[in-house]
Amino acid sequence: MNSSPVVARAPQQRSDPVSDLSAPDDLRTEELLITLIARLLEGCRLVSCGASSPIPGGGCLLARQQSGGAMQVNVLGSRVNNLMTNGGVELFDWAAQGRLDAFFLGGGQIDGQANINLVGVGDYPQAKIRWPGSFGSAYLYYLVPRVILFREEHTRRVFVEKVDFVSTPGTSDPEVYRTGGPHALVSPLCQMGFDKDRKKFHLVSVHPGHTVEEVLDNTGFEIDVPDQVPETVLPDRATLDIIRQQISLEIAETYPRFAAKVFPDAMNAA
Amino acid sequence: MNSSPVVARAPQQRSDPVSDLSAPDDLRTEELLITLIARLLEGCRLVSCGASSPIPGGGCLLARQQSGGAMQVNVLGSRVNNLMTNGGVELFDWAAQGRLDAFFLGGGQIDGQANINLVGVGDYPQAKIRWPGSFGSAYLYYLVPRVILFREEHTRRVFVEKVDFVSTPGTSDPEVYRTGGPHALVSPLCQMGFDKDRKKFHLVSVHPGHTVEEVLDNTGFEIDVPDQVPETVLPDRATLDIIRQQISLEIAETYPRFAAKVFPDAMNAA
Amino acid sequence: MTGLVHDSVDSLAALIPDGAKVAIPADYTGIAMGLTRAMIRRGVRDLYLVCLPTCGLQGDMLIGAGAVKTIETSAVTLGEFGGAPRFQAAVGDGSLTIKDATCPAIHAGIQAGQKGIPYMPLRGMIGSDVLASRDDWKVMQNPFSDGEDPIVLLPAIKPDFALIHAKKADRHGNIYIGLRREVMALAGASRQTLVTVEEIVDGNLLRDDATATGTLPALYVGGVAEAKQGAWPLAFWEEYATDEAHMTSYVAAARSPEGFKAYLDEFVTGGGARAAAAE
Amino acid sequence: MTGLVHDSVDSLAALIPDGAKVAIPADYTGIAMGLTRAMIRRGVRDLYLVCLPTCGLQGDMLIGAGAVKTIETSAVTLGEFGGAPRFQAAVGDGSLTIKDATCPAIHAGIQAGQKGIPYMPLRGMIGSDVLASRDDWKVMQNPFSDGEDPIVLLPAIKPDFALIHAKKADRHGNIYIGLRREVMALAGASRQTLVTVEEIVDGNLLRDDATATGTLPALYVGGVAEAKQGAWPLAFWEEYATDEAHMTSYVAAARSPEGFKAYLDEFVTGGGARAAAAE
Repeated sequence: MNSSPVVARAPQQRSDPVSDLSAPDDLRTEELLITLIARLLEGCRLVSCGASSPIPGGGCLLARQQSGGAMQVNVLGSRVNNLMTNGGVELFDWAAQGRLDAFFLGGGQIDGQANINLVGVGDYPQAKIRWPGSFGSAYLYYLVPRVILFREEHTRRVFVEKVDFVSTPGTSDPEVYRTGGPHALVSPLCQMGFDKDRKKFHLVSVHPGHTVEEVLDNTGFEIDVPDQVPETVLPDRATLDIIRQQISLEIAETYPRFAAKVFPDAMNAA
Repeated sequence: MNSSPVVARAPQQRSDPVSDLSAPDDLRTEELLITLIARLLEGCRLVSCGASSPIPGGGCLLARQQSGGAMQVNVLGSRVNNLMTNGGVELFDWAAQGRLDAFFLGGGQIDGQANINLVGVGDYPQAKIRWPGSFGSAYLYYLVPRVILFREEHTRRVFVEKVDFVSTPGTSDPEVYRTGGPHALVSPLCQMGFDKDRKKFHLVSVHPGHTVEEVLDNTGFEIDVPDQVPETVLPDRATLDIIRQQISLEIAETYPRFAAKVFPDAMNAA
Repeated sequence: MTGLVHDSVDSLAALIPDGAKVAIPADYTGIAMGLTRAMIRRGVRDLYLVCLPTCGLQGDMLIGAGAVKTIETSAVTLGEFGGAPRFQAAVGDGSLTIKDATCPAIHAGIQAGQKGIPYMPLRGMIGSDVLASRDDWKVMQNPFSDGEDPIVLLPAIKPDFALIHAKKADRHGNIYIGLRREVMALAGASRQTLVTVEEIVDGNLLRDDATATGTLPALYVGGVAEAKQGAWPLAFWEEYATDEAHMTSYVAAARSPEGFKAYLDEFVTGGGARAAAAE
Repeated sequence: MTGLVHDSVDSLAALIPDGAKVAIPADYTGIAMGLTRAMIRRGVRDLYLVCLPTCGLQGDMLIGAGAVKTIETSAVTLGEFGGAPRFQAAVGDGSLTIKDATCPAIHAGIQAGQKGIPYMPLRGMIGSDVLASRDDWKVMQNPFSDGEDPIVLLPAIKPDFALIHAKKADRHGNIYIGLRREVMALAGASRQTLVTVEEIVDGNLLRDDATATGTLPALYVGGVAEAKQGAWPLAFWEEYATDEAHMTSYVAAARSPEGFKAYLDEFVTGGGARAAAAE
């Protein structure tokens, strides 16, 4: 199923995506983020999202739809899109086997060296603010080639100069076995890439309606900014239709509240 | 089910078991060996026999019957008496967990220090005679408290002074982690025990119809022989009835050829 | 096995002594909440709680009730209901010892327990503060590598008890765990597994291939009790959903020690109608 | 996954290059004998054969056909039909390199492969000639022990291919393995798993809980082909029994190289009616 039954894909429309949108507020941020994530997953054979990840989940499902059957997607918490039959450890075994091509990590704090903190603010262990914990980050970040950093909040509170606790480091010394790491950072403002040799993020594109200055103002660490920063390419009409008419229903199985909020029309129709 | 529905158990008959047998040839060697093995398993919570082990399997099933529900039995190759739902490794995991109380090992050669050879005769690896291989012996012998050595052939070819290849050693140096080892040796001639400090077998009893001299003549290693060697206590009538009427059918599921040979009456009746 | 079936969750809870090392699974596996309430009723103390690999309401309630001395976990969270309030408070005031981990490290420790090996090597973790905070983990050179190749070694985790909720058990003590295969490792590593089930059924789950494939054999089980809706207020497999209203009220109550105590009075220890109805 | 279903076992066999490291399970797991005959027809050479943890007819035939350079196994046996004649002959004349092991050591090596860790420690083996004969295994002090405590370290086994026969597959490439859980480890450790099945079915085995619990997901699978009676002449699960007459005739034939060659001509390579009928 490489095309939607409703509207055929029309790649040539990509060059002028905005013209496909009937109105500026037609595109929701969640839909844009799902689109960006799907693009970052292109060429993957097996991807998984973690718990509490509706937007990454949507991105995975869209990427699968666009892969023409070449990509397999595991949505943690889904029954329909579950590929795990060997218990909770299987996801981690995939990673070490080299089978898991992409995963997603968030973080209470992410710093300029792509270090991630999921544990808390203040002195460890008696943190001032204590978050749930590191989950699988201190492992998957090392072993999954494309780890996509994703937060729905782009502020200096999240993107800090230096994390208070390194749940998992962005880079490692050469003697450390590491086949994976940060591949991109996606936020409601922009998309960044990461240069592991320079240990530094760089701006890839800024979403329409936002500016480089806004990104820099809200980022607590230094990033490389090219002379020309492209505007993020929006999803074309066909992609948006697929998201709304198909991915919306698929993600609703695991995230009904999210789907009801973001895709009220699709949910009401279903 | 601590008693047979056909004949109630009568422990007091044990003191004079032979009188319960209608004729000397009424008791088959296989039945005696099953009885001996079951006695050696008394008090175990979980036991298993290995592949190609009809007599140990019968002994396990009899021991379970006599345990009144306290013993669980895994018969490798059986569907009805299978307790493994985690693949072939589970038996070995039980052993290391300390859950497996007894197991059985044979051997092309067994020597006076209870070393076992399942690999071959002559120089390794180009053996003159090559047997299948060591199976799980080089592990289970270390971890299962009651390993019962069992062979249906009692000759100097089997019971040698020194094995040609140590598939698994009878004893280990004190620094080696070892919670298990040889508990008894059962053959068609006799039952032996093993003293791990002296690294030596001793005669426990000789089966009726056989002599200490016969045992020594057919054993290639030196054994300790007490002044008085008891005659092996035969199964009482009730036990024999259970073996013939119940255990025979249970073991036939996995070993139909064995059952047909040893329990033709029960098989014909079933 | 005979004698594994208990009449009540309180009878199961009585098996767990103070100071026990108790392993609990993540919410998706099936959480024995009824048994957890019974443990709080009995007043169990000083538990070493191992979460495979995370926990939620179960851990928060045990911590709030003062039952936990040490917790080893990769996360404590109430998911979409937010952070775990009693956990956060206990970490903040230093009354709880926390051993932060990462999910696959706890899986590996439990698998080492299951395999009866003293430790298991695992990739990742090097350079993280998770590793830096764990003086019970070691980093050693991989002896099979020619070059420099450090790897983390995780000691086996061997709990006294694993606590799970499952769909059904037979009277022999065999437990249907279905797709929740992590229970096999948890049970293998633990001295015994205490289980609550939605239903106790006739027959033998091991005899039928269709059920045997998803069955934890009784040989791992220390006791089982029927507890209908035994994961309430949490979701259980595809069987029932989270009681969202209850969870919301829990989160509100558990923000303060007083609110949490009132919650326990009402739903766990009070002996009132609602506490009784909970089991 | 699309495109995993092949038309024939010969098409599957074509995926296996000379020199591949190929893992095969013990007879109780389900042996892809049809695929094995196709491999012999194609003339595969220099295989490194890993048996989890033992093998029988499959290994003996591959060895007899000259397809195996090295075998790593805990045993090769035809069970109640006796020793494996071509294996014994190849060991005796030195044409086969044998790496003798013990069952749980091969399981541990495969599990290390499955977990993507470089090695796994395991108890036992110390003082045995099995260990003494393996220069690829190491003995190291347990770093978590205060006293002297040597333990064997087994390197991960990572086969290129695992070959199994199973009951059914769906068209997505999901495989029903039921109680044969060792397949999960074997498939996880191997780059890809090639599967023959009694039947290819409609639908998706992962969608229904009753089948999902015993299903190897397609993500491990490199190819699947229908092969009815695909384990013949071996028994397969509870589905069918060993062809005892055939096994007896095999053992008689395989005692000599000439007899074995005549057997291959008749049942595998000859292209005659009986060879064709075998697939």
